Amino acid sequence: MSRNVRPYGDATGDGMVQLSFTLPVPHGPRADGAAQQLANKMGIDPALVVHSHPIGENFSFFVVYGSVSHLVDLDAVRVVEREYPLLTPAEVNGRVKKLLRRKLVVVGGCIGTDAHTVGIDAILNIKGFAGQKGLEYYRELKVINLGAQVTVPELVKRARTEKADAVLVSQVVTQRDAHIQNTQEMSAAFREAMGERRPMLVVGGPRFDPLMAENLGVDRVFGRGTTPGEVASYLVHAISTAPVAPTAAKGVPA
Amino acid sequence: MSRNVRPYGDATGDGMVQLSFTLPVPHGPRADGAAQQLANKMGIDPALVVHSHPIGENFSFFVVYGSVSHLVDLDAVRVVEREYPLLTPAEVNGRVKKLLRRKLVVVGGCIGTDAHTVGIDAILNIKGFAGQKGLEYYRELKVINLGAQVTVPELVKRARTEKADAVLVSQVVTQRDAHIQNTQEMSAAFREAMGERRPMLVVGGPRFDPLMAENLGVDRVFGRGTTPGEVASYLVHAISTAPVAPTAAKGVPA
Amino acid sequence: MTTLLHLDPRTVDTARALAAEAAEPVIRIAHAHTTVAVERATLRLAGITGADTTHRAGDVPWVNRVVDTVREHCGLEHGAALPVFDALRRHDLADLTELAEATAAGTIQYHVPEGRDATAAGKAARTAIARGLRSIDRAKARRDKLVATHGDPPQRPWIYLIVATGDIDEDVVQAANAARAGADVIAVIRSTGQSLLDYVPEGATHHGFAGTYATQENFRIMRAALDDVSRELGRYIRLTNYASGLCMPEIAVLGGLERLDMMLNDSMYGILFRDINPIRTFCDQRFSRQVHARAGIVINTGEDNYLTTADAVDAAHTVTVSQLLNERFAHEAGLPDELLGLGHAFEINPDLPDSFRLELAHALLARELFPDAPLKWMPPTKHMTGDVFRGYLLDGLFNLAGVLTGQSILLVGMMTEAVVTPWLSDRDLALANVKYILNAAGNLSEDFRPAPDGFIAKRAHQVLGEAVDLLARIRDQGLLDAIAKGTFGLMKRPPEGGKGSDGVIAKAENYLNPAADLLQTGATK
Amino acid sequence: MTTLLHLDPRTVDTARALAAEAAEPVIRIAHAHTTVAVERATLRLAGITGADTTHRAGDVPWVNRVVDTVREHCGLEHGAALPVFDALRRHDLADLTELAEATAAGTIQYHVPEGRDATAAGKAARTAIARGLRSIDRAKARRDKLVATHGDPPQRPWIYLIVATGDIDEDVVQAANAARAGADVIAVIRSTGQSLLDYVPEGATHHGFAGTYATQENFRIMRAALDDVSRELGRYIRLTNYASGLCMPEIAVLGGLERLDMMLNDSMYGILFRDINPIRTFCDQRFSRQVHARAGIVINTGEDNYLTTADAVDAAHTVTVSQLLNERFAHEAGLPDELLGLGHAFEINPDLPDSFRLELAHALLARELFPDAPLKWMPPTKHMTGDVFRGYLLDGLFNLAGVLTGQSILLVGMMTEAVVTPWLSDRDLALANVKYILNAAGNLSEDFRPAPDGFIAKRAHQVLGEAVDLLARIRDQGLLDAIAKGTFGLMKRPPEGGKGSDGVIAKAENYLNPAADLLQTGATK
Ligand code: B12
Ligand code: B12
Ligand SMILES: Cc1ncc(COP(=O)(O)O)c(C=O)c1O
Ligand SMILES: Cc1ncc(COP(=O)(O)O)c(C=O)c1O
Repeated sequence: MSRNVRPYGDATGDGMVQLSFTLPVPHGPRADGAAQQLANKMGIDPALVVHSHPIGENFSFFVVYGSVSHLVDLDAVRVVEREYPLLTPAEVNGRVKKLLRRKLVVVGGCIGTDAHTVGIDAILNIKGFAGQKGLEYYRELKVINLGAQVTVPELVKRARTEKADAVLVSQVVTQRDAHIQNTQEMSAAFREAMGERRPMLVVGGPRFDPLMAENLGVDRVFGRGTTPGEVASYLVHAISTAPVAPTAAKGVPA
Repeated sequence: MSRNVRPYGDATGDGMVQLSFTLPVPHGPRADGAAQQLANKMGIDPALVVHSHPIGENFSFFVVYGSVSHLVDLDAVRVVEREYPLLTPAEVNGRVKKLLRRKLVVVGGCIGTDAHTVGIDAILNIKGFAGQKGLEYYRELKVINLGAQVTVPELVKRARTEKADAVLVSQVVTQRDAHIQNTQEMSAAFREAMGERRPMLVVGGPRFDPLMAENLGVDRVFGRGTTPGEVASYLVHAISTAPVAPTAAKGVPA
Repeated sequence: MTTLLHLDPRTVDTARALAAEAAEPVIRIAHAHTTVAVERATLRLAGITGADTTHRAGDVPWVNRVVDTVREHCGLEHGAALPVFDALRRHDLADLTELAEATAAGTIQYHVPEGRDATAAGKAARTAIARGLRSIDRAKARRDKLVATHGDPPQRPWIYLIVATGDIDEDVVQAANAARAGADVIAVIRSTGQSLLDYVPEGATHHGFAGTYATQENFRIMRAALDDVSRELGRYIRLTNYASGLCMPEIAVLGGLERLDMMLNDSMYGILFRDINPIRTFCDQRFSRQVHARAGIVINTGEDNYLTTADAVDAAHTVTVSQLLNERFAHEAGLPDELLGLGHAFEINPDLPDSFRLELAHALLARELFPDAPLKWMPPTKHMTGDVFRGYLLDGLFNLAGVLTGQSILLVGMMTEAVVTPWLSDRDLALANVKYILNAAGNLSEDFRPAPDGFIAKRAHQVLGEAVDLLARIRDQGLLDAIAKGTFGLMKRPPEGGKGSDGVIAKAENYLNPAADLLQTGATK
Repeated sequence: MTTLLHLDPRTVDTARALAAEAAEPVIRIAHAHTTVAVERATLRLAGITGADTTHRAGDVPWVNRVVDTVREHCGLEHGAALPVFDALRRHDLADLTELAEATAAGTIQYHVPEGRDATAAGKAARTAIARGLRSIDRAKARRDKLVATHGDPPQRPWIYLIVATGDIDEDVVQAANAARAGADVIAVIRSTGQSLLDYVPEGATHHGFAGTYATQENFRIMRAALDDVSRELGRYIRLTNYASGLCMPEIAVLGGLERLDMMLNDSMYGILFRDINPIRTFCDQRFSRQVHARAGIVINTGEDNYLTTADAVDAAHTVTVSQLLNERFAHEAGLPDELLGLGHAFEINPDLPDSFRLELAHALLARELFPDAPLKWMPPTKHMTGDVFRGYLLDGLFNLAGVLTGQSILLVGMMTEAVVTPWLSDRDLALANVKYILNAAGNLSEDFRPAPDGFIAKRAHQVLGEAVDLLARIRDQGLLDAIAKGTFGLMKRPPEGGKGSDGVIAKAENYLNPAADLLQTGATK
């Protein structure tokens, strides 16, 4: 596959894309012109404003078609590759047993005012997701699901009392970047409270970018369509690389 | 209204847009990453790839939402403002009579292999468009509608024999820029054949940009949703500014 | 509407009878308890407004200060009315606000009056509360008048649209545009988390998350704006907000005072989806519904939510069961059928064969079970994805199902459901979608005649059958137990668990709450 | 399909009788004339292939060189077969290609043989032409075999998809993808303007405008590619191209030889929308349809086009009239009902009240008038705009109308109809749309029961009535005159006008064309 690619409309390299947006401008030729200007600034040239209509008196909606000049450099694409193998529940249980000689403790929930539990439940509940059983199904995992609208202090407290190896947090509401703020607050609280000894921090939600882990202060970020298997496999991978205490005591070499 | 505006999602200045396109890349995380890269290059940041699915083995389709950084500078918007008043048929007839002391001759058609006559008919036929009667309805206009797939030589010949004041050409098919090429060929042929004495050249079609007149070598370009009244008013405006022969003889001062 | 499903009237009666039996024990509990929210609502009716802005914990509404103090001093098992109005008299203060301030200042000692004092306090309380109810009555009368002048929407279903900017001022702009674009009902959804606040925020607000705070002032601002638009459009635009949550009774009072037209009020939503204590919720919903009844407010129930956590086919009968329970609780609280906006939704996995016909079957079942209720038909959400083109089509078929099955209120679906809270353009495109379907296929119901023993009729009968069976089980094991076992939306909520349980108080037998009586009897004095 | 409209059989019979009467004079004209295209088609059957690459005017097919020369030398009123095969014998040349080359070189003098020479030439011609027809027969047999092996599409309507890149190689890629994505029929539309060429281009082509040139080689390439895909998918994927135009008869022959499965072939499209001379078209369509009948090719007629230039409600009955005329001409040319892909379209202004129900009425009328014809149901085009979201929804309702009214072939609509020739993603999204509707609502027809005297039935009866009236007028004034007056698609086309009229020749009474006889009788020798 060539290193550089362009969008494909009906011929290789034609660069065709579809775009729609609203401008706070009364409908008319000037508005269409404004829409065209924006499209051009986005690198669409020629840009055809194929549709526009007024929304109320002061707004106009546009549909634009055209060819973008930009090239996509495939080598420059950054993605979080899964650096660990996908394990079956049996394999996961086996590795945990071997590595910890006790159950791996997972505490999960939705923090802040977010009450969207379907996502975290899809990962944790037996019922699972996409045909895969959730973590509760794994014999060697102890799962405590705190449900929705858990406050950060509550979460830290439970994590400590349960001696959690991993804390799984879900954030679905993203308006005003609530998910970012809540997650950062959460990771800060754990550093604050436990420093080095903090459990693994894993967050997930449909609008997270897996590349954001560092800036969120967590160990791993999962996005749209995550499966329980991926998460379980990651946890095992993580404990086998970064040492975790088999008892609450100091870590053993992996 | 402020000089600079940004797209409006659900709050002033949020810059939100929707984008969709296909990349010649197999579906998967890398593909999503590639889509995100393109969106970023277009100035969308943050850019969320909210949907992607494979098309066959080698292509992926994407829907992206996000905020564009670009500002639209409303003062820099270039549009062809209608610099002439919209006249009623009666007014048009009156002005023509006064200016020419004869009927104004209009020859129209679709050139090249384009057989889309609905557009030109909307402008020329009595039936008209958008509740306005077409140019045939104007007593002081003599309309010759050559219909579809007229060759350029044919058109020039008829224009000459009919002593056309204006030639109206429609182009609807735009694949491989057929409309541009055909129009340029047409205007060249008229310059070639009649030089200064050539009739007014007017083209129209849904995909023309009114700003293109010069580069197309024509006097005026009409786009999407043009009405007969606009065209008739323009013709009158044009003859009253740029002098046209009342008889076939040399031009009179306007 | 002529019947298309030919439901067996006996089965329908059985279903209703079972629902009544299942609800009975819970209703008895609701009668036997009061809650901090009920007492606060009562005092709001009596005229307490405003908040203690000096409090370190930020603005705390005066009602909270007063009720909390009463509880400290003498408990709430006798109700707040007697202690409060007794104190008012004893300290002879001008009004309840002064009392509240004094309470904050710590100069008031509450106790439960006896004998003549009690009678006097009771009379004073009743007078004050009756005054409050009369302003609700006036709001209701005003609504009737405005509807008479401007008129109702010309078509059914009514078009119900959500705004959710988080800023009441932006909300007003978007609501007005939406109404001009064709919306008949505007719902302002609340900021996430408000429903778990045990007090009602004060004033105009501008920073909600994914919604705008429900406050008396925000209600007033939006209702005023919509009154202007109604005049402009010659169509009465209705306003909706949310009662559900820890403050159900109070918000019901505020909604009544500010002339809201509809309120989301479900007998179980708070329990299931906000983990609010079951007893607390059942008490609060009853009082709030009595207030809605008085205010002529249409309630909207939340069965749609079950289908976001459970599967819409497997759990179809739980929707029916919940509707029957909501109906029963509503009737018991004095709400007539015309005020029962029972909810259901288009949430079947679209990849399922015959999914559209299954939707029609479920929607028709609701329609024919509750012929006089203004059913609220809600759009696909769970199976919406980032593929906005597919989403726009799904919403189109949802709209079509709505007109084919004669739904009363249609909550407009957004193609960006899976992406963002609706944009201005999403709402505009969504309304265009609804209008096209209504205009192009609105009368198609004339041609929609499911075969008497065809796929649709069979499915409807099956769901009703399953509902009856489930109701029987609930009757036997008890509703609270059924909820604890995850019967609804797969949410397991034990009776003792959940937020706000400490706000529930068993009534002493000399418990007094004039509001309860005035609401029960409809008296105005 | 049980009748829903209860059309009066007598009215239907009247309509057919009137169509037959109206068509009769034109059929007589078609019998009495031949055209350069018919003669070229005959020689193609006889085996002439290839083009004169040395010609200054670019590649000129050998058939054109030969037929033009014959015409110069001795006219075509006797047909080309006798002069050509007589010349072949006299100059004893190995085959027709050599003859063509010699013709080009100017070494051949054509004249009409008499007596024994004529008999000999006639026999030779018949043998050669019969050989050509037998390869068409073999192609047909092969199709039957492949259909038997791979099978027909599992569902009705069949999903018909257009590719139009202009480059046969890109077309192949997109066609294969489309088939994998669910298309049952692939149509390769032609470059603009080809239909006005009085010859068929040669070879594989890569630079069409808004379509790909129809050439024998392009046919072969695409059919071969689809055979592979059919094997891969275990479903026989059909291939469509266009006969209409100045070369109708020849393209019909090439389509038969290369095993196309469907061809656009309308008795009037060329006249109305390409300004081709009416007589020329009526002669050409007849011969081409005889060839299609022999090849077992389903014709697709073009009534949809009328609704792009005329209004779909006002002109609804002209569609019905045209369908009846197309049926009549087809039957006369030997096409059975199973090969009549009569066209109609979803082109009513979507802003019209009840527009969807009007569409249903029109679609049902066609369905019930032509119960055994594989009707071709075509999507909205005229009222599609750049609002692709609205467009996607309209296409969804078009798909729904298709399944509700039991259409046979569904031409997939594109949301970008008003914008560009379809993109890869447009096709993919469009197929997803069709699949969702078929899967979710495919069986809704079971519940679609228009009231016997309801809106839909009334409208259908009205349209049929108007069609009968119009047919009567056409019968009286004459079809050619009706066309001249703009009856169809508002296009006015006088009989003497239009392109290619010089290619029409009145037959002499000793005109001979063995193909005509072999096609009429079905003989193979
Ligand atoms: C179901 C639902 C609800 C239900 C929730 C029920 C429940 N108990 O969860 C109810 C009806 C209660 C609800 C309410 C609200 N909702 Co809601 N809701 C949805 C809906 C329709 C589906 C979400 C869902 O269940 N997806 C299915 C799951 C399986 O997918 P997922 O969450 O992405 O999870 C997967 C991955 O993200 C990942 N993952 C997720 N979390 C985690 C965690 C970890 C550790 C890992 C490893 C992985 C992981 O794995 C999962 C499996 O693949 C979406 C719209 C949509 N179609 O997406 C709106 C949506 C999420 N809701 C929204 C809103 C605004 C609300 C409200 C705030 C509206 C209001 N003001 O009333 C309320 C209040 C809720 C609150 N306080 O948070 C918005 C959020 C907008 C935004 N981006 O900010 C959405 C997008 C709808 C919209 N367009 O407005 N909602
Ligand atoms: C109707 C139609 C046809 C009819 C044409 C009938 C006829 N006699 O005109 C038929 C069915 C014959 C047809 C055939 C084809 N069509 Co066509 N057709 C359309 C359709 C559906 C509508 C066009 C229309 O009538 N618009 C209504 C008129 C009033 O609008 P308008 O043309 O824009 O004109 C207005 C303005 O532009 C302006 N204007 C236009 N001309 C002029 C001239 C002057 C002087 C002035 C002042 C103003 C002016 O004023 C008009 C009134 O406001 C469009 C899709 C769409 N919805 O747009 C496809 C479309 C134009 N067709 C298309 C194609 C490819 C074809 C074919 C080539 C397909 C094929 N290969 O078979 C054929 C061949 C035609 C040919 N040789 O050119 C493509 C063009 C793609 C492109 N941009 O290149 C389109 C966009 C469909 C698509 N997405 O593929 N078509
Ligand atoms: C009945 C009911 N009440 C309340 C809400 C909103 O609850 P909250 O404000 O807690 O998000 C919903 C959710 O749509 C609901 O269905
Ligand atoms: C019957 C028929 N023939 C041919 C065509 C295409 O004609 P052309 O190749 O001349 O564009 C059409 C247009 O869709 C048609 O309907």
